[in-house]
Amino acid sequence: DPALIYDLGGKFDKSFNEAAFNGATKWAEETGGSFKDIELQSEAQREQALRRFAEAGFNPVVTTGFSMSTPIASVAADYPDTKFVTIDGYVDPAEHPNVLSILFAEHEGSYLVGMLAAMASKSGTVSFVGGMDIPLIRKFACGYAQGVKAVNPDATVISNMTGTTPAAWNDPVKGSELTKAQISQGSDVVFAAAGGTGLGVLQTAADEGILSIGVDSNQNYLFPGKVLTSMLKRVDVATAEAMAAGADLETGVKALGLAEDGVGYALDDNNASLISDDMKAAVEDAKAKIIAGEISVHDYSSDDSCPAISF
Amino acid sequence: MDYLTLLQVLDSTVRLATPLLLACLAGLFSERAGIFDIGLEGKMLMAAFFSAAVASVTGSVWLGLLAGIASSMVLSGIHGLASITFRGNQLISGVAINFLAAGLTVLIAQHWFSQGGRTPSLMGGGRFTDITLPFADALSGVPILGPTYAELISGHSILVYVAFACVPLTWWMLYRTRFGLRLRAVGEAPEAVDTAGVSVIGLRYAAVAICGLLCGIAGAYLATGLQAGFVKDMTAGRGYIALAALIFAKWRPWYALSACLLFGLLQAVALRYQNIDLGGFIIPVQVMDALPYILTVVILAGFVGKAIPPRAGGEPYVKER
Amino acid sequence: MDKMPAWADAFLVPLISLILAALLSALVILAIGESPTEALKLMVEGALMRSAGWGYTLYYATNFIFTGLAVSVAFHARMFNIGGEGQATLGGLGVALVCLYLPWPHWSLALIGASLGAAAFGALWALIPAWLQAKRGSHIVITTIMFNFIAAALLNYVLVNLLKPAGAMDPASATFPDATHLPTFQQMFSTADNPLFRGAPANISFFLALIACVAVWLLIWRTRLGYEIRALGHSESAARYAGISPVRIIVIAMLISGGLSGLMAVNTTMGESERLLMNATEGAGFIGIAVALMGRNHPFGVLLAALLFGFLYQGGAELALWTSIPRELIVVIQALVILFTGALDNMVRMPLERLFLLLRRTPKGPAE
Amino acid sequence: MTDPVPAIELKGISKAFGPVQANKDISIRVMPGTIHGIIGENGAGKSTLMSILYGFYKADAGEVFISGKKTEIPDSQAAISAGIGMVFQHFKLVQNFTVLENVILGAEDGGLLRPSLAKARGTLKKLAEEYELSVDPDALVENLSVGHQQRVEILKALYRQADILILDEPTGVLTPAEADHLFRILDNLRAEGKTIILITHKLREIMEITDTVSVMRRGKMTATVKTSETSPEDLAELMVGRKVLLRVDKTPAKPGAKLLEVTDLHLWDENGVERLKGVSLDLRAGEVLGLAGVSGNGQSELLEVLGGYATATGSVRVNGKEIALSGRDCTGQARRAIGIGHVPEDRQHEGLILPYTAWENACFGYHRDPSYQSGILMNNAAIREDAKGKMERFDVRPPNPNLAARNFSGGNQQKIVLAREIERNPDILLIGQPTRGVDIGAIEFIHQQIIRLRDEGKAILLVSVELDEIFSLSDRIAVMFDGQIMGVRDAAKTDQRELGLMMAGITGDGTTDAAKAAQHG
Ligand SMILES: Nc1ncnc2c1ncn2[C@@H]1O[C@H](COP(=O)(O)OP(=O)(O)OP(=O)(O)O)[C@@H](O)[C@H]1O
Ligand SMILES: Nc1ncnc2c1ncn2[C@@H]1O[C@H](COP(=O)(O)OP(=O)(O)OP(=O)(O)O)[C@@H](O)[C@H]1O
Ligand SMILES: [Mg+2]
Ligand SMILES: [Mg+2]
Repeated sequence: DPALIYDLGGKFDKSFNEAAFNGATKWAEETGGSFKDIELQSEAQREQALRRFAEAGFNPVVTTGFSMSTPIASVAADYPDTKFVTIDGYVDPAEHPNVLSILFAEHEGSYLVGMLAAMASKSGTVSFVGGMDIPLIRKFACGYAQGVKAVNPDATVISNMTGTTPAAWNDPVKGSELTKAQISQGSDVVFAAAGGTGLGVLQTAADEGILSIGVDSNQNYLFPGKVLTSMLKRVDVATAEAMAAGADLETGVKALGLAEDGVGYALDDNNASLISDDMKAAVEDAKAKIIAGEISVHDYSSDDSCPAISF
Repeated sequence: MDYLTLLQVLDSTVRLATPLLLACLAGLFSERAGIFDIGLEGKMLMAAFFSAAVASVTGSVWLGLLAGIASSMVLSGIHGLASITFRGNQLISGVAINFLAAGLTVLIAQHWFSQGGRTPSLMGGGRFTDITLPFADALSGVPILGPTYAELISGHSILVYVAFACVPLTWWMLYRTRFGLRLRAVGEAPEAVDTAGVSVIGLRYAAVAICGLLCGIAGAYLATGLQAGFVKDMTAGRGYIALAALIFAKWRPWYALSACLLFGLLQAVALRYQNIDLGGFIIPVQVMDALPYILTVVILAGFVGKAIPPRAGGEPYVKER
Repeated sequence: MDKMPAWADAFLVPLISLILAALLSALVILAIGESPTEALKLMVEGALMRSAGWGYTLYYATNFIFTGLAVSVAFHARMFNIGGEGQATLGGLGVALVCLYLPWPHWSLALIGASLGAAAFGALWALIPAWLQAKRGSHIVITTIMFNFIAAALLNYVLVNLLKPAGAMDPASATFPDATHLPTFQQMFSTADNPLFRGAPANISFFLALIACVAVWLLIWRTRLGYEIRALGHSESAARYAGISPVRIIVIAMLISGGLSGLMAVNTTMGESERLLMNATEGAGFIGIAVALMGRNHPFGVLLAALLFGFLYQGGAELALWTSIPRELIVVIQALVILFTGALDNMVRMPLERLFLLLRRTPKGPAE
Repeated sequence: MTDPVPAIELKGISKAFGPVQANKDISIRVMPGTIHGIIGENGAGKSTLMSILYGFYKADAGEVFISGKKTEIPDSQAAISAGIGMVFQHFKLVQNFTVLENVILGAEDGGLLRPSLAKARGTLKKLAEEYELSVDPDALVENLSVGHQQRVEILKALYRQADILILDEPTGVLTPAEADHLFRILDNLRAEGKTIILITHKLREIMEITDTVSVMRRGKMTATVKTSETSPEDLAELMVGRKVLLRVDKTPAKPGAKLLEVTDLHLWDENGVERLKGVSLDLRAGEVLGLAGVSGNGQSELLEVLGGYATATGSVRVNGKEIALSGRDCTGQARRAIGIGHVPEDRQHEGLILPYTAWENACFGYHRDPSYQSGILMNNAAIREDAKGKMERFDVRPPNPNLAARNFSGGNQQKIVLAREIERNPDILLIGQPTRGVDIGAIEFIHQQIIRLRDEGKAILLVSVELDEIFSLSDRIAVMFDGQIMGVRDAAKTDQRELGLMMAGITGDGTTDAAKAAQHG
């Protein structure tokens, strides 16, 4: 059986970890299989959980969050028969042949929702609330800003990070205050890439009557008609696929972008009224161009810089 | 910074100061009666959870508030039992209560809602909505005063007004009523109260109960006013900041108001601005985060006037050894 | 005469308190629809029935020994050091700086260097509250709490702005050089055909902790300094009469206490993660309070209590691993243990005292 | 007269604090309109008995009758309603409240303070006039002198319309003049028909003012007698259970060289109040210099300065050599090193560490002595051995060095301290209140030890609030008042009256100006 280890944010963060859970659940329902999962409690537990699952014969062991890459690197060699998956993390495949690193092209998905934000905005000011200030989140912000500027070069993009520690993933109060601040600066669409903190952002946006954009999972349902869209990061798909592959999982490094349907934007009944056909057409067009390589979206983490926004 | 931004910052100062103020006044009642309470954090957290949980199940924020208060008062009761009846160490009891709340809230939340220690998001009647005071819209056109009234004074949830009203109320109770006289006396010299024929235990339990009540409101405000639901550890150290504010305020109600507003302002500024650039000199956000604590240490060091706690504070009242 | 024999106070009271806490914990487990016996079985199996389980139990215990000793040394001078968390955090910084910026030929030298660094940084972080307490009478409980928060902010700043390698996501330092890696129990005790402690983080610093126990015991009960620390703790006025300087003793006791807390980082930062993490202490500073309380501030008691809490931690991790009981159950159990052994101990002691009085009276007739 | 109903009658009161039986089957009757004295050694259970009557403690057994009616007194509230007021040995006042607030506390007239305060102000004024009990109602209690604080306590009782007033050792903290004033008040109250119970250690006071007196020993009531039909000697015997010498036999002193010269000592406390205002005195080998005075007039501070744990300005010479009065070298350790022993006034808070064992206490202060060390560790075996010898020689009971100090009675605790200090053979011995809290039997022993030391040629500075003790031990007597030495007298050539006046700040020539007197002296 496969096993799944959630990062400290917890299984039900309504976004990243929950996506992995949903993917695993879907896999289990479809195949009738079962999986083991655990929410981490402490740093020392990271390795412990990996080892316990490997020893108990779970295969593959799927983990979420970049923080798991270091523990996996130190554990993997001890369990050569077990396949480890690190979603969002990177482990050198040359050194550890039994590890699959799954990375997402978050900047591409963010670019699309950035376009939607710019098109939905009336004020010409949109904003971004990030969780912990790390390159990964800047990658979201950078892609988003590029998308906004692509639609409206004069648009203002306000960006705020919640904090510099993992606590920033779970501080809805701060998310809410940041959103209020952004609203006062004119923003009328806010994109939250902040784990649990994002719930405070979406909530406040709904309360204050502006649009918001969810992240990772489809969060449109949280405030129907008030969430413009969600930047999908198909952690669920990646998880389900890894689980389906079972012990035969192909290892190495996998980058999932628009082309692989690894990222995208959410469109459902909840936001149908918010996204006009024109908007949809524009976004689909851009998507095709990105896949085709006609538009290149700058990846912040490639050189720690962003042309569209400064941090 | 233009005036509107300033108003916004002050506006969020008010919101962020509210839970601090309620918790600070809660601590004030308790410590004035001689019961130290570092469990403000835990009580708030417990109340935050139960208010959100009950509000989400019943759809009534008022029932939620009651549940929050009740749960906080249960913890107060435990603290009272430990520190009044069984003359235990008040600090340890407080530490235990903080742990208990941190664990139980998530445990119960998970058991009830299976959402990883969260409550479902609160909708409609499950939350305290902002109240628009009379004429707020009409007056908003008036320069300076209008926006101040409409943005800063109007448009908060009822609990914010309750918290601010608690300040004069606390002052009046403490200094103008029999109960206040006895309460202050029991924190200074419980044996004087005892020999004057007043029950030390009764007074202290009353103080601890009021503390629970106010912490309950504070927690409910966090989960159903400031936020729409409970997430784990959502008090995020506010109980300790309230404690810091209490020392800052030298255990006096009006000073407590200013201290909490100050700390609220610090939080509001830290929230809004990451690193603050003072003409080339950058104050990192971590300094803003730590500032309330640093200020408290400075106060405690007596560099800004000495904070003398109630004399009998922290000591159980023991007649027979 | 005392109301109760010393052994009863030292063993019976904590034991009964512990049983009460356990019973209540069982009720909590029942209330969330799980079986307490099953849970206990899982915990025992996961923590004590495998060598790797022991490896974790002892790893956690090592932390708790250090913080427990720290609390108890301060407590002998009647100070309540709640700042273990912050002191250990700073201790971690000390370890990291020593390991990252000094070239070490061998782990044994690195261990000495890192221990000194950890103890020095931890002690330094205790110095200001100590000095404020001694000189200005600022309540050490409040100042150490404040210093916990300040330490977190400071480490946050240092990690994010100074130590974090470029491009890294985690607020963590770079991994320490190989020469500073401490031998783990696995390396020390495994043989080719009998692998023991596989993957467990327990490492040589456990023995450092044992040495610390003995050293603290000697310090408190066999040296002049310990004599003076205890004297001050029992009576400041008497200490002053005897020519013992309260300022000096308060500062020294807190330095030792802070140093012990700091030493915990050798285990977590150098022994386990081999890099400096944001939240490496994970509440061990607070657990130290419970450990010291349960251990009655005696190093031997601290050792036993630390083992118990190590078991709880590891057992709890196993629970979370194999059942749907959330990890917070352990937090609740901790809370109950602290509550019953620390704050509600009189609830047990008072009836016991009465019992002992009765026992004493009945055979001998009325006391004279 | 037919049998009148007693104002108070206690029947079979028993009370245990853990293993300590503080009161054992005590019965007592007090007639209305009388002053009833209670005497007894320290720890005899006097305070406990009165606290039971006042509802502060709950008796384990026994009954209380007030004016013939059986009354349950579960708490002080009940006692107050039964018309009982009590002035405790240790005042029960809220220091940072005003007098007025203290008086109304617990006796307010309603939920709001304002009317109560106004009413109390009026009542207080009336009471003050009636009983010569004036205090500023708006003063903070912490700023009042002890005498005035006591008045507040009495006013508290009267404000609650107490008919029965219990005073627990009220004169311990008063000057003779203040004590006289208090007794006048008590006389007035008795004349009004109030019933008063007075606890005191001073047989003189008993003889002077009470109508009847009860003696307590070890928790039991040993006798109740009419004051007019007894004598101090009889009472002392009843207290201890055997005949006691109230005076010590001693030969005249043979003073030698000046060992200690104190000149112009000044000391300010942490609140900036000057507690020593230019104290000068000297002390010779082979003499006992008694330092008399009401407590709180600087004697304690003087001892602390000489003992090395308070800093001061001025000059102190020991054997002609100047010693440090502040800084690094001003410590108890340094003083001990130059041969100054010190039996502190408060053995429980200074002289001993109560939870420490007797052997640990027997080296307290000398614990850095090389003979107690082995390497970097302390040589506990040697210390224990040493302690055992000391305890035997000083007849400490039980002579078990492993027992915690708190488990010894007060007298034996004092013996441990004395043994420790005397056996060190100091040149100068500072002794504060050597027999406070010690039974009369042990007092004899302690006094003999002090005289023996004097006869060996040591210099002894004795501080005591008991004039009797000062008289029986001292060769010369210095009196302190308000931080100054009022004068030094030859013990043989002065009397209680003269010293009493000096203790109140009045010198022989009639001046009340202390500063002026200091210049003379
Ligand atoms: N609080 C207490 N706890 C335990 N035992 C006590 C306590 N107080 C007194 N005792 C015991 O009672 C016995 C008599 O002590 P007691 O206090 O009556 O002596 P004392 O001579 O009156 O001294 P003091 O006046 O200083 O109290 C002692 O042997 C002591 O063991
Ligand atoms: N609160 C208490 N807890 C425990 N023991 C007590 C308490 N109060 C008094 N005792 C003990 O009870 C005994 C009687 O004490 P009590 O204070 O009544 O004596 P006393 O006659 O008033 O002595 P003193 O002359 O010193 O005032 C003593 O052994 C004392 O140690
Ligand atoms: Mg006594
Ligand atoms: Mg008494």
